[in-house]
Amino acid sequence: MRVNPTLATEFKELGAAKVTECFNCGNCTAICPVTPQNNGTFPRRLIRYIQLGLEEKVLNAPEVWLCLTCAQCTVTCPREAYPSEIMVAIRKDIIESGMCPVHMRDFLNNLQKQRNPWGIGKFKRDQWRKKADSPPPTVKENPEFEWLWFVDCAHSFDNRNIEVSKKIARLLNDIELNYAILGREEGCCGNDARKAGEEGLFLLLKEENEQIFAKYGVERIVTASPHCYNTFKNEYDGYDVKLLLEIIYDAIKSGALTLKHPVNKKVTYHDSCYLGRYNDIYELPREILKLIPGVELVEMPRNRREALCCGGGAGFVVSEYPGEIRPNNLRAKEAADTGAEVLAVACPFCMIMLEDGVKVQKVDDKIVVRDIIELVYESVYGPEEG
Amino acid sequence: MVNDRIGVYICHCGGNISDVVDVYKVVEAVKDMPEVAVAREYMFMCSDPGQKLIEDDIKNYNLNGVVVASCSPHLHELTFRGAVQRGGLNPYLFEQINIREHSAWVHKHEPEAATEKAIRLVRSGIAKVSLARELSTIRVDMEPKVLVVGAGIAGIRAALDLAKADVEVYLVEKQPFIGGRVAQGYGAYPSGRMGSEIIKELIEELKKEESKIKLFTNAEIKSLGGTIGKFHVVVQVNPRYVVGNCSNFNDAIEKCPIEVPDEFNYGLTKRKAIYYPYEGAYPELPVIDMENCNKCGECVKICGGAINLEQEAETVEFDVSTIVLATGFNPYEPKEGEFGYKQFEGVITLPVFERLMALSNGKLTYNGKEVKEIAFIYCVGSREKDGEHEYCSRYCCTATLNASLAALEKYNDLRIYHIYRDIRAYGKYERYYEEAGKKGELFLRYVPEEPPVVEKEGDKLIVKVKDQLTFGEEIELPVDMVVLSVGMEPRNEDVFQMLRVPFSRDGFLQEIHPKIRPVETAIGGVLICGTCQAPRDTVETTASASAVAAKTETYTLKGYTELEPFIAEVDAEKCTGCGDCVPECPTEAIELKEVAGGEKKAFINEVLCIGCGACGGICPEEAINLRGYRYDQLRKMIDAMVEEV
Amino acid sequence: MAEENFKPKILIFAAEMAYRAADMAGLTKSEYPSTTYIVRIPCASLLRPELILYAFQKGFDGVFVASSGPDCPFMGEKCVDKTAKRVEKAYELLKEHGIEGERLVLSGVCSTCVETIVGKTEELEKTLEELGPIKKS
Amino acid sequence: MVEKYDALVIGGGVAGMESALVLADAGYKVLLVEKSPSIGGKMAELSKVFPTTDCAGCIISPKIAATSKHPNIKMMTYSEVKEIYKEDEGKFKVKVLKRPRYIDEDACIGCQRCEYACPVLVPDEYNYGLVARKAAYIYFAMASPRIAQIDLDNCILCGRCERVCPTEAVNFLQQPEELEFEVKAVILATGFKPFDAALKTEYGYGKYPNVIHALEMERLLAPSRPYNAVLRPSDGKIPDKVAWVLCVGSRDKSLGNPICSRVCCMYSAKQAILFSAAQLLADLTVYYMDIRAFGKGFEEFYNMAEDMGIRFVKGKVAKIEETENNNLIVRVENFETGEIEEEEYDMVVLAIGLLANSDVIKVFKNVNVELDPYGFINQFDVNANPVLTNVKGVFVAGCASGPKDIPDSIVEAGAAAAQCIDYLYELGYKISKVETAEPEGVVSGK
Repeated sequence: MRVNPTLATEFKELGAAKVTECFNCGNCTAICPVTPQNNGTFPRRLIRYIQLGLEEKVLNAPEVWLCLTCAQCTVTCPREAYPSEIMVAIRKDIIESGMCPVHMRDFLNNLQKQRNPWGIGKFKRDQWRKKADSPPPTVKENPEFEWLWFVDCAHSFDNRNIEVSKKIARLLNDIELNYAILGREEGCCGNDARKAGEEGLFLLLKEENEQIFAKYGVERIVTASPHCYNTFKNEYDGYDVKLLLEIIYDAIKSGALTLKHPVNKKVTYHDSCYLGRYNDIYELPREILKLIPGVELVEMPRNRREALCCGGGAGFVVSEYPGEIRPNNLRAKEAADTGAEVLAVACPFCMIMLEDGVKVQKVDDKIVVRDIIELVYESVYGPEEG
Repeated sequence: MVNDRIGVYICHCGGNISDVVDVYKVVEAVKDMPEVAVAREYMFMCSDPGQKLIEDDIKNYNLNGVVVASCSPHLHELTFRGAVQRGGLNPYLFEQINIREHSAWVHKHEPEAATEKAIRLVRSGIAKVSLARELSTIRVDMEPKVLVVGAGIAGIRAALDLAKADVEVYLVEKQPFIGGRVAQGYGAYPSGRMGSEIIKELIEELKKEESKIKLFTNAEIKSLGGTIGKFHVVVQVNPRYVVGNCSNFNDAIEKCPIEVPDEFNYGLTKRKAIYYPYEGAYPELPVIDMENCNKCGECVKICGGAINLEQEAETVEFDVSTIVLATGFNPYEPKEGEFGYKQFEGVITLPVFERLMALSNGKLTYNGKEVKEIAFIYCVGSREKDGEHEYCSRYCCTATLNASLAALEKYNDLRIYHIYRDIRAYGKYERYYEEAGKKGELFLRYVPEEPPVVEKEGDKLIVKVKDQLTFGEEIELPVDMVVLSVGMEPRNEDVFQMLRVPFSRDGFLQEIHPKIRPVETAIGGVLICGTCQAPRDTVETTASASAVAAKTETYTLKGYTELEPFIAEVDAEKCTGCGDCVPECPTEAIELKEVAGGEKKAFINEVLCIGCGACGGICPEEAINLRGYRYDQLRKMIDAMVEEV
Repeated sequence: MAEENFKPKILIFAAEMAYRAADMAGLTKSEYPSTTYIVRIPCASLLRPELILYAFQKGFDGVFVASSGPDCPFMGEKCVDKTAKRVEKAYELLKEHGIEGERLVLSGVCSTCVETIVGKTEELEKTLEELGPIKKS
Repeated sequence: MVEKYDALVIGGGVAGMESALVLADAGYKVLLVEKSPSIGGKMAELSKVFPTTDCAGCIISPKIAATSKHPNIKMMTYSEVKEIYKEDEGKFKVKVLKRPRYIDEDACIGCQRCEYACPVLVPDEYNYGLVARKAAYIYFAMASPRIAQIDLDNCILCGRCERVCPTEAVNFLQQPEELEFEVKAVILATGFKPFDAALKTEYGYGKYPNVIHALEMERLLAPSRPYNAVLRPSDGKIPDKVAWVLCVGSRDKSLGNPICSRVCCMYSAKQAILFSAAQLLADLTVYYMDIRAFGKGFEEFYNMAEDMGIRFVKGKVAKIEETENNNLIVRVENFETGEIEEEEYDMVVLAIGLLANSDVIKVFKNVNVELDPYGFINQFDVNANPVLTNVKGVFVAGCASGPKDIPDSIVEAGAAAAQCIDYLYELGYKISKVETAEPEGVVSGK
């Protein structure tokens, strides 16, 4: 096999900026939670093929679709070569060559057509608002808003997460945050389109969002989704981005929210990849949980930097995962094994994936999945309302 | 002669000893021994009053020996020797007996047994001192004069450091110019500065110390004799044929009709028979290479009196107190056919590549052809487990990375491959490895069982590697040039033989101990630094050169060195001249010499003897004794220990 | 064979590092048989086989040559070989004189090797207790 | 009257002692300041040293003795340099804080009676908490000065030490003392800081009892070790399957240290060899990225380790997991097989790296000693004169300027002494030969 070093240069342009910095230590392969046991050299194998310029082998490697973009490899890579980003770059290359795998098509089509992963009609994006007792103001209702609450797809379309959205709205109203939502005009942040390799779609979504933000003069964005948070913070330019939990934490600290009702539960917290490994936010969710009276916080053996991914990133929240391993089921079991009654999450995708996992593992009689916001809400307003 | 007025002092050590050992009983048990003049116990012998007690007793009782039974001699031997000396007695007529660590503390549950043991130990001390003789340290004068062999970066650094501390240095270099391999190299890591620049700066410093550094270039050491403190050196200074200054040397060089391959550039260029190797070479006078000169006289026409084609070699003799060997290394010369070396055009070694870079501006060209793709093959002539060079040459990994990065910086669009075994860019040099990755240089790993193969295909060289990083697949690299990252080989210089310095297993010179005495050899007064000792880079080389200077200065600044008096002595009456002791000595301090009557006897060189006593142990006649540990003393100690209490 | 109350007398020739180890045994408050006597020597290669025999002839029941082993400050690893030769020769001498070879042991002892110096001495004491006292010549 | 010295050496490890000894032997007066209670440094903790496997104690103890007894060296232990002002070439004003030991140093004879009498047990830092020490204690057996100290943080003030002390050396009222000196030159020999193994969470140090770090292994292997064997912490069993994981906190940008620590490959091979020598049938594996056996005799040593049956596996260990019986599963991509290897071990040793320990630069009040990008003291003229710092009269030796093994540190310590001597000569502080009269202001060696 002859080498072709220009391939690495091409991949650098595709976003694998540090592909030649990889010194082939093998850490990424061995730390990857989904590396197939019998073909055990993913993702380094693909990185190596890029370095050598063996494009055929890169484009025909099904493993690249296994990557959850959980970034365990990236945060532990001794050379900071960002292996998970390299996987994304390979996906881009594959999709650009028109070879999008079947299982990813629905996800990407849905995004393309309806601007959400599930393909629900985009006009339904603001329907949840009508069900809310304390609905959020729209940008039209409150044109002088300071913060845009970017509600995100899951909190707009997924029923379980809509329960959370309603609570967020009440909390934000009660702390008198000057905010508004875009309503029907909201789009998708594009984080997972990008991670799935659809860079073109991502750029389209980004442009749309930027236009709409410009239209309403958006400068500051608050979002409850780590995926949106990550994209706005790291892939968009010029916005002041906050995580909803930061606003909530400040409100608790300033006394705007009072956690007066105890939540007497043993709780374990599942780190979201896009909060933790991507943005180094490990302690904030835990700090909030510790402030809730009655909560006993226990840790799963794999926590923080080492936490196992729920399996919902890069489109897998709707796409069929092509690997044998089911991370959400494993994680649900890990959570149940701690003896916790509540599995607290801080991400709407984790919510969907882990609720599923809890059911599949048949531990739903022992443990329930709840958003941290819901626990805060219960502590603020009492159990009957929570 | 027996010392029969010995003072014996038993220390309580504030209870540490006396809580277990009955010190009064010990005093009782020894005070009436025929050799003992006075025996006492005291609370703290090491205290000022304790020492004073000894000093006073020496005077009052006219003592001719002292035994102190207390803690370990490693703690207070020097203390008590001082007291004995202050009392007016030879400090070696003293023995410290350890009844704390060796009795009270290890037998604390058996006070009676511990006391009995203490008595026996004290008696053995008395026995030893009764036969002790006066000793004194051996003083060797050390004139501040040092010979430094080799004027590469190590020799220059050592010479400079010594000269700055007022040591007179004789710096002898075989080549007509100084600076060695660093001047020849390209950029030096980690400073990134040109080797020739670094040398130039050192030469400027050297010029300032001219009064103290006598530099001989084109010079060989003809003979070396003597021992530490006084080595006699004979140097032959070969003619340079350029004897004075001339402003037109450059014209003379131009006019010279002879052209030969320039060894400084590994034959990549030609030079004249009269030449400088490079801009700024030192000494500033050119040299005439008489092997190639046809004495046409063209240069003489231009420079006249500055050139003397009939100049003769000169001999210089001088004495020095120590010798510094800084003779450097040779780059490994690959065998014909080793990775295509001398088989295919375009296969060269790393040092040649560095010269090529120094000579190629704009484009990297070799034999008129532009070089765009280069493969570096590592560990050539190093890490051969069952081969000639088992050792790792240490500098080559970083030197290769450094050269490849320098090449990338100097020339556009180079494509670089590294075919390595382990990248040993140790310590902070890791950044070169990282940088190479950043720049897109590609690394392939081979195992020695399946080395890369170099083949020719059209105008390209093809390197085939079973790449361990690619799951053992064979990868083919089409390149224009293959650079062999060659290791360092030890040199074998005549001076090594003259001095009989030992070599280590790898063929480099052997230090006494890498940690305790890292720059000294088993031959007293002969020090080593730089790459004659082991493969090293410039940083480690200059550090070792300075360390050599420091070691030398510990002698020369004071003007003398003192050696322990515990050395071997030969009883000529008993010695039969069998010579068994000669090879037994680890420092070659014993020589058989003929004495009157034609008989041979062993002679000990007091300066070289380190006092191990191995010669005494092997002597069939008990003709050799170690001072301070004579066999009669040891036997009497044994007698004393077995005697009933 | 063993006699009542027999406490074997052991002579330790302690070279530089072994002597330090014996010091360290004291500092760490280790215990070993009290009828052991230490003679300090710089290097075990100094020992003449005859001197070892002499110790037995004078009444020592056992001799422990505690060399510095490869840590010898005088000659490093070369010490091991040289000392071994002396002790081998001593074994021959002992045999000639009808003294059991087990009474003589050799071991390299580094400066912090408390275990070695204590352990070997205890082992030798045990051996000697079984062999009984030496016959004085 | 401020005491004057020719040179101040900061750090009493192997490099600092060597620099001090060379200067003192040459006839200069040296002030040696060491933070910890004894000189000896990290080397005094080690078992045997590569590649000669000679015992660390055998090398360090004579050096400790020579340093403490040298008439030209004033040693201040348990003391810290607080301030240095460079007033001129050859003139540095130095403030040293001498911390109280609560023991009169001149009176203490090192008999350890206080130590035996003391009823308080605390983890012994010298042995990395593998065993306990008392609140009144001598730092370690070879310590010099051999002076006890009382750890007031743990002391219960029962007064037993005071009652048993034969020299009445115990003094609970002792105060910290600040002393001033004037020196002509300064050598920085402050060594390194070991990487905190707990920061690499994937390896479970501090969480899994049988994951230990290399300095702990050194203590377990040392002839003066706390137990008589290498025992695994969870159950005290002798492990027979042990793995060494290299590059823990070295060559790892994700842990903040991109550079290589130079010694870990070799000390791991050495530990494996020592372990194997005691337990011939043990199953030992070393996981590495590159084996960096670069020094004199190192490659041969590595070959010997391989020949002894120690398995060297190329592959960066990604994580370690614990089984129910406290065994450990090491997960790595094995480059020989191209597969992921999950191997179970009784014990795992983390080869922790050497980090910069350069706080000393803060004591320079009116000059700036520069650091390199990795936080080590910058070598100002690295190729031609590697022991110079950017400040004239301030020199650096040993690990203070970068990770280094013992032979390289010792050589550099000699070099620093040489440059220091040249500096003193340049300023006219020459050593006069002993025969001649002693000129004023110059110390001669006697």
